[in-house]
Amino acid sequence: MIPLGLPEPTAPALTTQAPDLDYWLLSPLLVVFAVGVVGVLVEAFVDRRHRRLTQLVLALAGVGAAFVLTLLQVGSLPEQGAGVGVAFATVAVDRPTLFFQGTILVLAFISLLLIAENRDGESAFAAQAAAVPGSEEERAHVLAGSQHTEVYPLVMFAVLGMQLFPASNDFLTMFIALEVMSLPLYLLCGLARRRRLFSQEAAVKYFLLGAFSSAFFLFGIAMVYGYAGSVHFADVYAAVGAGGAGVIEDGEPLLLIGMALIGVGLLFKVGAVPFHNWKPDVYQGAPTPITALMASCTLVAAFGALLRVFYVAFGASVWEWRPMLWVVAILTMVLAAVIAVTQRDIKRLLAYSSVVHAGFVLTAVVAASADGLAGAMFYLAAYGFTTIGAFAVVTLVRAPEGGAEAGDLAQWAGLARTSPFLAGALGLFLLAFAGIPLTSGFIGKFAVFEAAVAAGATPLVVVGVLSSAVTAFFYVRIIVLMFFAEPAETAPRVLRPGGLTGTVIGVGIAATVLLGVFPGPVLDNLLPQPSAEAAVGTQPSGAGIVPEDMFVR
Amino acid sequence: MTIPWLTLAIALPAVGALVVALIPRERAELAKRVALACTLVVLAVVGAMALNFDPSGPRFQFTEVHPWIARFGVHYAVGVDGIALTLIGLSALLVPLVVLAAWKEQEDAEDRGKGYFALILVLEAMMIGVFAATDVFLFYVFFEAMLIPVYFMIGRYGRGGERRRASMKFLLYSLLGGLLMLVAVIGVYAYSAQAGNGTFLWADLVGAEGLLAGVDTTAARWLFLGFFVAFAIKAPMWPVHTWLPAAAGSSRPGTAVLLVGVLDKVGTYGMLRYCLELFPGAAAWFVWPVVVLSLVSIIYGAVVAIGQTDMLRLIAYTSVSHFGFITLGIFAMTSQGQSGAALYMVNHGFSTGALFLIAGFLITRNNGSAVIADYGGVQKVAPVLAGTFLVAGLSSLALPGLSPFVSEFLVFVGTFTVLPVPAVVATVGVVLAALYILWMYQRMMTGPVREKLAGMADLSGREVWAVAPLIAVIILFGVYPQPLLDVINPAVEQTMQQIDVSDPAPVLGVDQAGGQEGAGE
Amino acid sequence: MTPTTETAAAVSARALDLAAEPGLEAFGSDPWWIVLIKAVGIFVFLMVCVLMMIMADRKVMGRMQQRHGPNRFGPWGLLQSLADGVKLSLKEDLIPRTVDKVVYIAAPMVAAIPAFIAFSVIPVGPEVSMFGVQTRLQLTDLPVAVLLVLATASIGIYGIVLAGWSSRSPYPLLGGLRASAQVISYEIAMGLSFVAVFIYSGTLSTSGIVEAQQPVWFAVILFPSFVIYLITMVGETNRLPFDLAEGEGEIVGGFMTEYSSMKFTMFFLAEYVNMVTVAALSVTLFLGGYHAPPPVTTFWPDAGEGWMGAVWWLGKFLLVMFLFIWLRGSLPRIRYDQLMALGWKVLIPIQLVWITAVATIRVLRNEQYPPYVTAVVIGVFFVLIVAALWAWGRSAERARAESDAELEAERRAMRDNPMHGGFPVPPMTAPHYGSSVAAEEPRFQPASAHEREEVSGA
Amino acid sequence: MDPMNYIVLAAVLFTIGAVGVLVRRNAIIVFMCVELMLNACNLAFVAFARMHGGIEGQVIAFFVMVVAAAEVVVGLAIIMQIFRTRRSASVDDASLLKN
Amino acid sequence: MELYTPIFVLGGIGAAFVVLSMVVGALAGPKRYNRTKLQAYECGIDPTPQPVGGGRFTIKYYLTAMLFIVFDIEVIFLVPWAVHLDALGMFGLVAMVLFLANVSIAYAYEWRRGGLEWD
Repeated sequence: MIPLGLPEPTAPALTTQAPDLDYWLLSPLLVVFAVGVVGVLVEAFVDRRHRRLTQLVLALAGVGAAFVLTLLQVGSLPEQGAGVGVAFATVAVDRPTLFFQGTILVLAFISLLLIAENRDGESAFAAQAAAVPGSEEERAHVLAGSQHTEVYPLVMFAVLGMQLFPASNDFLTMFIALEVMSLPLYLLCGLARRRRLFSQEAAVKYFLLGAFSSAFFLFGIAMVYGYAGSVHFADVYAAVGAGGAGVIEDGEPLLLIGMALIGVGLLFKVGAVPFHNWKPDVYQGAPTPITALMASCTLVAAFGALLRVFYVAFGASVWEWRPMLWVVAILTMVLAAVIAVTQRDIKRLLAYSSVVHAGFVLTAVVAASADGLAGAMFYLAAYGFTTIGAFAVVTLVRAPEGGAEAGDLAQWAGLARTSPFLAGALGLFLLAFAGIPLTSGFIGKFAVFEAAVAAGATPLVVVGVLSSAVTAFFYVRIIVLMFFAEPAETAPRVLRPGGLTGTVIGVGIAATVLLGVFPGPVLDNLLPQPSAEAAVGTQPSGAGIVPEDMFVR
Repeated sequence: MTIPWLTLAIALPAVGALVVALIPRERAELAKRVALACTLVVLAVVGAMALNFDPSGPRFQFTEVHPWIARFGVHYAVGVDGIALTLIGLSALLVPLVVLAAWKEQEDAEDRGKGYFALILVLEAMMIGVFAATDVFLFYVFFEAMLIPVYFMIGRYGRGGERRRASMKFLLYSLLGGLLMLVAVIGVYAYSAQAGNGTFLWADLVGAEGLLAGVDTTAARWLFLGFFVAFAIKAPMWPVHTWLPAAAGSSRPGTAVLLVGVLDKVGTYGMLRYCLELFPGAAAWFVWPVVVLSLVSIIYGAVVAIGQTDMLRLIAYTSVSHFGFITLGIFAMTSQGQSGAALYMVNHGFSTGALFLIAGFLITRNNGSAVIADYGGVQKVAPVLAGTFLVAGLSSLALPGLSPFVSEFLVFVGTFTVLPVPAVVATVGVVLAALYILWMYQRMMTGPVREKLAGMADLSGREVWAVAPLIAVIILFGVYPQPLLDVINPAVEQTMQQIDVSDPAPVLGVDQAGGQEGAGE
Repeated sequence: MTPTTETAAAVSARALDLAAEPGLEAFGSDPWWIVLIKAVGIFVFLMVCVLMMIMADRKVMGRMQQRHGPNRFGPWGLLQSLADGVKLSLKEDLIPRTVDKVVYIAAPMVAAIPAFIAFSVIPVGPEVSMFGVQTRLQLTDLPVAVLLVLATASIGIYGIVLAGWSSRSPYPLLGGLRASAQVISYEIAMGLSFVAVFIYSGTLSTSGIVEAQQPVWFAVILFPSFVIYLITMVGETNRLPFDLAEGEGEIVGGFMTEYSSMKFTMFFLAEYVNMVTVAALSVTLFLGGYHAPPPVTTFWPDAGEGWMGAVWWLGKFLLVMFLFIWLRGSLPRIRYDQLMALGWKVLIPIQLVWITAVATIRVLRNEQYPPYVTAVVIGVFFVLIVAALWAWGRSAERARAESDAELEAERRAMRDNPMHGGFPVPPMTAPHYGSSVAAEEPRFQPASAHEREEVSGA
Repeated sequence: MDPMNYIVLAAVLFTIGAVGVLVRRNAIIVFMCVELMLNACNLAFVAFARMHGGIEGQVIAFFVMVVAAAEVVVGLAIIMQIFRTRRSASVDDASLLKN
Repeated sequence: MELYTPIFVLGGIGAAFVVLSMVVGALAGPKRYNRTKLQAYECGIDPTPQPVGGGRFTIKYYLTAMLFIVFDIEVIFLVPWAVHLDALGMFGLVAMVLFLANVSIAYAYEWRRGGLEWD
């Protein structure tokens, strides 16, 4: 008989010694959080006219400061070991964490510029989200020039979640981070100024599916907790190595179910097939700057978390999760590439392309090696810059009437005639997506495929290569459309890139080319290096013993 | 301090391309001049380099090695042997001629051809780079990146309504091949890393002591195939040649010259340099399939060429046939065969280049039509044009005294000693070559002058300057190929050494039949 | 997956060890018949209380309004409510045709049953001897006893909401919604007012809290919490002045409109039982439970021992119950927006500040900071409160001035133009039936469709 | 009672929730099914915490409640918005984005 | 289980009483059919048509529900903290003050932007 009365545990361990939070190591997170909170206060107390500027300055300064702090922490990591665990080791500050956080912050900074773009008092966000689309109320708000400056604090909270997601060192923190990241994004998705019905629909879909997937994630955590008796990654690792925590006999199925369900949750965030259905809808419906934020930062964060979970917590059971990821990676690369070919809307197409890219990164995850980690990290950073640039271009091309974005590809025909610079930029980004040498996409692709081949996953790489040929087809088709086709009957209205959007595109181009031509500094200095003995000793088929020294344990 | 000739030759056109691209659209004339000047300077640099080349020296000369991406053992490593040098020379020679020939072609384009010339320069940089690279990764980078300028040259500046489809076909074919090669390239790296030192340096990889020596047979065959498919698509070899006629037919003749004259050589060059030397065992295993494919290419290309109604497509198909000879020579694995193949690459560049250029002149004179039936009696109104066309055509069918003859002969000789039956079959191609070239000449140049062509002008001074060097070279090397052979032969010798193959012992005193019987037993 | 029996047993044993909560040893060991006696006793007590309360309600109200109240049935009219109950049970039980039957019938049960349960954790007296068994005058106690009270109160709300919803009629729906919105609003303030008590008692068990109130009642040291609890208590039970859910004047009978006979009685019963429960809880949490009040204990140390404790408890309890009637008799019903504003804008912020203050002072004392630190902290809180009050007063003043100015402007406009503000006279442009005069063109063109298209995002 | 029964119950509840999400069409009900799934997780956590004899699982349950609450707030806001626009909360009606 | 048994006993008694009296009420009362009696009460006028599900009500109630959830969660955190405040000491105090400050910020936002106005 289990008594229903829950026990009050005897005094928790906290009492004996005052817990020590290393505020310095947590400072990037704290800064972003503080800015978000201050942003809420600004919403409450600052006059309507000054809000946008205040919020923008705050947000940019906050993200910038957080980035600087992140950089400074690289220096303050201990020489020995990968890094340190902070706040009862619930947050891991190690090199992968800092790289992911730094990448997220930079990408978020660029996205913020895109979010802040404000032409003729018209941003990408609804004047009043609560007003029913098409109603008199909305009209009144539009004419009055209302703006949702809540966007900035929401973005800051989302960024906070993204920073914490790859850094979390136990499942509870990771779950919280997941939600902190997702909840603001659900809202942001529904705030588009044009095509508000699409936008609201995207928000509902994203929300329902996101909540669904996070429930799976959570149940997976519960199972793993049952198996291991702890949600801390290091304990889970130890428990997996030891065959369970000993309380439940023959608990192997718990672990397997848990692993699979956690995988579902993470793969959903990543957008891998068969959990990708939300991506095209959400990317299409969301305001484009938010799409850019999601396509870059969220992907980075989600993969960061995925890598940490599978490399650290489940590092001792590589052989169990590997086949699952193999299948997922193959499905992702092949199906998404094939479906993408039929798309007619640029944002949907980019969404499917993002799914395919997730598949490519998964091949590196499958490698389960230092090279795999580094390859995935590089790929994500490179892809992030490129994709933000691409979405920035999308924001500039508008339908001839009404001011909505020209989603239909047919309207993009002959864009190179009227705006060669824009078309050229998008062309470059598309070539980078396709993985043409001398762009960052190629180096990224090389890095992930190299890791996979070295780990004996050559068939996966062959599939990847074939699907990347398929993807090249639709990228090239867009280029053909823009450069070689006659302009469409109803030519789109191409906005002059304002200072902010122009900067975003410029940074995208610069990063795409620089990372393509001189990837050395990033690859050699910022990413984890395979240790010496691993480089020599590993047989291609023997990979899959996750190296121990990359993450904090 | 030694002069970094190769880097110079790569960087100059790249910088030139940037300059041309930055010149405003209104001053397109200036842009063209800058482009021409740039190509001429490159030609001078390459020429100077060629003069400094020592045929009896080490195999690779003018080498430079700088680390590029340390993590993957990637180097910026360049250097040339005889084969590469001749091909670089070919590129450097053809590009200014193309620029000259294309001077007025893009007048109607929106940017008045400025972009076209910039692309040509970019392409030149990459062509030189791809031949000069001695790092597999670097080679691959140039190999793939080269596609983009050509893609735009066909798709944006091409001719005819099919050019979008053609450019896309070209790009996708090449990309598919390139991606398969990427797997093989990664495989090479993985095996080298396994052997203790992850690197892409060609010199470290090849040979009996090289890092790839330990690759097991099956893996080596797969890797070979990865490279070979990419090169076969590029070369273009039957059955993956279908992009070429479309691409050549839809491109401006200048583009076609570079495409067929130089770009496709990358395929055969890659077979010789990478397929054979990195995986000699696998190459030996694949000899027969490749030879069969070569023979099919030779015959098929020739037969289909006969049936063409469009002269650009016809020339493209002849190239399919000629590339069959080159691959045949390469995979004969004899020194004559490979020398012949190497020489053929250069000579084919000259002859096909000349053919395309003159075809281009014809097309501009006839409202952009490349249909053979639209011509007739040209030699009466434009004798110089017709004459040069004839010379180029004859060189294409390997008339003795013109340069391709020497190479074709060497290929035959080299093949016959080891693979007599294929050699005999291949001769059919020669006969067919005579047929398609002469028949085309007959249809276009002889007979009554067509009305539309009555007022046709003969070659202008600029055009003469564009073609004359080629004709001169064709005749020069037809009569006296020794300088080229002197440069090529040592490289071939070393290649043969690397792949551990030697020519069959001369069968003096034994009659052919006996030898054959001996071989047959 | 299934653990062997040994493992399960071991786990259970360890769990049992954990369950051994210090302070709760006295409970859970009663023989079954004692439990039964106590339970029946509580039930009877509740029923009697309800009957008496209804009667007292009417009697006291009558006295307050200079009249007699019921005085016919039984001595001094004491049996009046019993008679009412019998009458109600003999009335026709109507079920309107449109209602959702299952929910409609279940709703009164959902409202009434939890009301009984909550009382089980109320300590009425200390340990006494009952038929030779030493037992406490409390049905049971839990480590989470106070939460149980809150939980049952929340479940009771479902009864109200479901009643409103299932009636399929506008008034009940509105009444149900209002009731639930009101109750959840006040529940927060109520929960917050408990927090200060928990800080001082260090436990959630009711007997523990009562014990912790020796020698001083929490009503004294946590006076603001006590006051707020009293307010929320009234709000929670939907009593005047907060009985908006059944405001007869505006929404007929609120959620009970469609109910009759015993079902109606059940809601009534639930309301009064809830009153009893929250009153008893206030005695438990703030008024020292069954302990005798401090001055008494100085000369009579055993005043709260044994059955005497129950007497003290009953006295306090009746006092609180009287407060209910007193409030009802003296305060008018407030508006709904005032009700919500009071809950959200006054009670909650006060509670937040108050809890922070209590916790800070408590920790400072525990950690043995010198008294002047505490004094400074108190000073800071004081200043903050004064500043907040000042700011609030100013903003209220400004708002009042603004609205006054608006009103004044409106008045002036009215004076200048009697038609101002759209006084309901037919506009001149309206079509005049039977008149030959054509309607004028409307003076204001509605926005053209095109323009609308442009600004709307649809 | 065998604590494993709680786990089984949690799994059953979770499955009911998951099936509900997949089968039901009303956004609000779908959403409630998600909440059911979260609560099933809570049950599992608490049961496992009891089995392991620690409090970690219970603490997690607390956090899950918070997250569930936050999700409710965000979700209700989003669903109400589309409901006001469309006068329908059926997920099938939300099909503008289908392709 | 022992601690909880008495609760069930009391609940059982209460439930028995409630059910019994409702049954008695239903049986004891007279049954005189009258069409009007079975209609919903609406000032003598026919009920406004109600869509299935009880109709729609103002968004205000949803807002209140959301607010309640947020603050109820706050209370959930406060309760265990309050019980163990003595053990948690200064750390607990600071942590909770930070938490309350954050909640208060949200609260202030809500107030300032009119979320607490009922009209």
